[in-house]
Amino acid sequence: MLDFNFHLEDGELLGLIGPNGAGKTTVFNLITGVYKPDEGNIVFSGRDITGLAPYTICQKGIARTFQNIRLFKDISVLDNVRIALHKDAPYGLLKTLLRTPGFFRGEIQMDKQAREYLQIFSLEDKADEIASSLPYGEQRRLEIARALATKPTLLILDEPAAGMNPKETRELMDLIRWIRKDFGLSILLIEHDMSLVMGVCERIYVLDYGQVIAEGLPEEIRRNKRVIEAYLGEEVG
Amino acid sequence: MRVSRKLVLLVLMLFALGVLAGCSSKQEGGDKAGGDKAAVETIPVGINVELSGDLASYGSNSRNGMVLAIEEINQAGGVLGKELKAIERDCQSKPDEAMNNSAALVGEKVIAQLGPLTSGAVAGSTPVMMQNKTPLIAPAATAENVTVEEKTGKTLDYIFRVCYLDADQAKRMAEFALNDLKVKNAVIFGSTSDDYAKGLAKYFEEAFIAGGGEIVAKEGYVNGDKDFKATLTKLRSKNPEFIYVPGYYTEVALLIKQARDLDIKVPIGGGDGWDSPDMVKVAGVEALNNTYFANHYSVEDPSPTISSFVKAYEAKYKKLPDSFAALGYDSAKILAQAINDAGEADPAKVAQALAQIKDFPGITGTMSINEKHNPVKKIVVIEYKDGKLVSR
Amino acid sequence: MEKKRFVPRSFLIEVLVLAGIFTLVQYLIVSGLLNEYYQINLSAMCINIILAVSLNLINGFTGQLSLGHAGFMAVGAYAAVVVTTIYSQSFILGLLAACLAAGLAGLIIGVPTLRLKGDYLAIATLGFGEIIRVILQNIDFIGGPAGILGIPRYSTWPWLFGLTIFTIVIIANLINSSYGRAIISVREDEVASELMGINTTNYKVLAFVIGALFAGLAGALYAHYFYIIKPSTFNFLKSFDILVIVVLGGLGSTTGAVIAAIFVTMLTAALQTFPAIRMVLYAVILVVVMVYRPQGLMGNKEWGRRTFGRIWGEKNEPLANK
Amino acid sequence: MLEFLQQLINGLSLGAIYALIALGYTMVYGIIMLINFAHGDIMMVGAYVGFFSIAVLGSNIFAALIFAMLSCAALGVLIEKIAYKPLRNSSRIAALITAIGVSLFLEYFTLFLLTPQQRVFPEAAFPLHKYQIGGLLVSNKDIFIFVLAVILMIALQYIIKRTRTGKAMRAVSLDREAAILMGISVDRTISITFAIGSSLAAAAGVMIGIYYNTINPLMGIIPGLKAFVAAVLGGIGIIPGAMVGGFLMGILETMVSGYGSTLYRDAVAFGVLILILLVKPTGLFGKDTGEKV
Repeated sequence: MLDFNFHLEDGELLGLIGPNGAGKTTVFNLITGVYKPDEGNIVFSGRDITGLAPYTICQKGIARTFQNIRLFKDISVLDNVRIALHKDAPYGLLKTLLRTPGFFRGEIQMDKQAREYLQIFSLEDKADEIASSLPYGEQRRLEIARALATKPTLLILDEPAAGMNPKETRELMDLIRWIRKDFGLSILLIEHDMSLVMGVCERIYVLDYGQVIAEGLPEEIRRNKRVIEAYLGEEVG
Repeated sequence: MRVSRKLVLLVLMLFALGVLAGCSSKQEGGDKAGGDKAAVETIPVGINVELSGDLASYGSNSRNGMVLAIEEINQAGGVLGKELKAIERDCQSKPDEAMNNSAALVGEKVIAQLGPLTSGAVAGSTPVMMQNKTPLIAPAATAENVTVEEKTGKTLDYIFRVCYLDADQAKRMAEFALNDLKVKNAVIFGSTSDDYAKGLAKYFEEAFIAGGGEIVAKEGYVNGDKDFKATLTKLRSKNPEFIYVPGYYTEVALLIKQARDLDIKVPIGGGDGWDSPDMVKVAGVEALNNTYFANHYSVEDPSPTISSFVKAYEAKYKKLPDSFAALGYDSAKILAQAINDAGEADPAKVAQALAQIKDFPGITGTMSINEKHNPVKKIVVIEYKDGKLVSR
Repeated sequence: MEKKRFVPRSFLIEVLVLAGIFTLVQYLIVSGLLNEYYQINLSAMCINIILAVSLNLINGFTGQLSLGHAGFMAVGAYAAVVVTTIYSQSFILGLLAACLAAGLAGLIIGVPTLRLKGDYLAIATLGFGEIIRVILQNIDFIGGPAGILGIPRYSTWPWLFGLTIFTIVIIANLINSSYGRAIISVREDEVASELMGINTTNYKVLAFVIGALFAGLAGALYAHYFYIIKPSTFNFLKSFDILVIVVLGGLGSTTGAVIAAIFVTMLTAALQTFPAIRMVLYAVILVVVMVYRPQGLMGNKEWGRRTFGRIWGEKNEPLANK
Repeated sequence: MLEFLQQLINGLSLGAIYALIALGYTMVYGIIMLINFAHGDIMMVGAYVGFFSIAVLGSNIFAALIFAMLSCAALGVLIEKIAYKPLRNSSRIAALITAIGVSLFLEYFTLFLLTPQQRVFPEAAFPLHKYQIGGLLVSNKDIFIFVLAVILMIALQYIIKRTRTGKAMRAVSLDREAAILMGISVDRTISITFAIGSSLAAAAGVMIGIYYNTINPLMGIIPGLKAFVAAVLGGIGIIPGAMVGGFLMGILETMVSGYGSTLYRDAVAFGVLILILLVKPTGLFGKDTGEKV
């Protein structure tokens, strides 16, 4: 259903847009290993990651958020982030069961790291709250914090601004730019909110019926006829 | 939602109340024999049998026999001028529960424990009874090692039984098949999920081969099975002259019926697990012709002791007693005699008296307790003939 | 952040309380004040606690519905008894054999079946439990359906109490760690967990093996307390009994599992005085508790976190769950 | 060959009973995702109702069958209202434990009320006739059970595919929220599902009574478990899956007893189930929907 070809430069902030059902989320699912492509390859940092299990792909440096938030609902905000830190857990199973001093050092270290991530997203005060009790916008931010905690080199954001008000969206835009600079990573973004995409993305792919119909700088996309027909027409026009 | 939850509670409470009411009224009925004269001193007797779980139907029959015996004893003036008081527990067909119950019963200072039925559950109770020097009378535990220590073969001082051993009844049946029915080969098709039937199968095979016969096939079923046709179809092709079916009547009756349905006409034999009025009802008169089983007694025996027992049991429980009921009855009666012999209600003394019992006239035969605490008594072979039990 | 003490005061208090309980009971047993009946129920309580806490790791924390716990208990019981009774080795060797055998069985069963989800996993584990029972029933070396009799009673109060605490501590230690959080994330959202770099299959198997291992331990203790084991003791209804304890206590609450194990053991003992309607009352109580408290007695909350979770002094922080 | 065909006949009769029980399991599961462990015990109650209406009221076999089906339909609805409905929004495992509770209640309340003794179905209610067809033995009971099972299954298929009620059931099973929006009464649909499922179980109970002659309060446990396995084998929640699973289970068990050993029959049944699940994790007819991300 998808015939798709695109690339992403190191440190780039790339946008992916397209009308509903264009296959944007499917692209994300293919990259992160949730679905396996029928043919073709996915190459990341020079290595073929096609068909790998999602957790391996994550360990190789790709992290994502979800269109319909998928937090670990019944546990604390802090634990949500700490789970993302687990792949680099600083102690082994034996130390865990025996509670050696190394375990406590590791726990303190993880705790500190997790709180740092929360701080970035101004969630440090909510560390002990249950994830599902947060307001919507904060849940979105927590999801990004969690994804960031896996220390990715590529961060994939699936409609991060969905359900946010304009003010929150503006703050999010600043945050995304800042994250990219500060953590030195590439970001791939799916978004409906045009102002966000046009505002932060350096390059944009437009997807329709599983095909790339346009590619270029935000300005070029804005003027592209096919794009306007397929998608922007109603909204911008 | 709230309303429906309240409804739930209401309905459940009603159920619980109904059950409790039913139960207490039942107990009243049960205790009547002793209840009228509350002032009379009582001797507590523990009944620890299978009232739930796989063996519930056998356990409850045995319990009925015990309770009937205790009532009769009390009506006849009790023992040593005191009445026997039954304390019932359900061992759920599990060894650990049997043990737990024994501990509770010993805590209530029972003079002895009657039950459980199966050898496994008795083995669970045994250590507690031994430690507390309180006798246990097993009505129907037929395995070899019930009354002796597993490793040393030493007789256990406080464990007794009133039934014969599996080895003896299997041997009796093997000899009967070889000598009376004059068969030369046999197949064994018994339950493999309980030790009782498995033991019988083993002993039968040994005795049958020792007597010059040949076992042409061995098959098994699992307790609770209802369909035996697959295996019977297979056995039919072996053309056996005799089929030995060790197991309980719940399965055996169906098995015989299905065998006859499949036109297997050869004689079929088994052990005391067969004994039940249900055999004829389930298998049918015709199917049961040419079947034989070793048993403790015959419910149609005309002797006055047996017929009065059968009548009393039928009057109280509206059904005929099976072997388990008779053995339960005997275990309570033999206990009463031992208490009388001992002259005082002391568990250890009663155990000594039990070991000395000679020629006790039980429903299941006249028995004497031997040095291994097993009863020495006759084993009858019963033939089903047109729905009637004929002793052979 | 406050610098933690290596041995905080709360830990010392817990150790004192536990030691106190232990000594008191030990005194009552030695002096003969606690009769056989109470001793049996106390022992059954310890065994039930181990079973419930270990099943809770699989069903409550990992969120994988397993209905085959009695099977692992059986493997442990038989392994231990073969070592101690048939080969006359020491109890410690028997316990080790039990854990090893049950853990191995957990691994062999867990690896293929844990790919299944929900009810399919439930029926597959139930099936394996029954297969274990049927196999045991057909091995004459270990007594077939009659089982093994004359097992020495090695499970004394110090063993039972010690190993119960050991089980709770180990499982609480596991849960309150990064590994435990990984295990809980599988329950919360398997897909998200996988995408956060967690090899969910590994953690499911890990929890399953540890759960099985402790079930085996409980089996060994059971066998060496009740003198006799037979395959029919470990049928699927036994697995249901353990599951009932876990759900009554509250899935994902070790405290709940412990409390429910104590409660159910006492309830069963108390109901014995009504032999005829024991099971009816038990069923009614079960339904009423579930209808009124479907989340179990404890939900997924914990009590006495200080008591067990941080035997070597853990800092004050919320558990992985509420 | 002749023996094989004979075994096949044995297997089909057994399978018909499993299939009928499995259908109820699957219907209930399909609609509220509950493994109704009490289902086997509803079958037991059906067998007892059938027994009493023949033995006490002296009705004929068909009247007994219908009476049993109606009573169990009512019982099923009652159980759902009392025990399962309050838990509809709770965790599924809580509902599962409740089902176990209901199952224990039915077993032991019957045991308390009617004693643990087995009852014997009066032979006269359905006298046996044997037919010899080319060396094969077939009885009128075999034929009766098989034909009745097939008729009931066809009737069920008709109800589900062709009637309004059936459409409502399918709608609720697919998406309860959407069904409510479409104006379907979910409560009513669930009640009907329980009624139909339970009455099928009752039919199976009466059949067991006729076929095997004896019934007892704990008779529902093992066939219930086997039927559940059959339902999972076919893909739980899927009606044709339950039928095929039931027959498959019956034939499998018969063949293992006939050509292998009864001792390992249950182990083989579960073994086959596990193998099938490993190859096809949602059963033979199950659709692997996969999770939406």
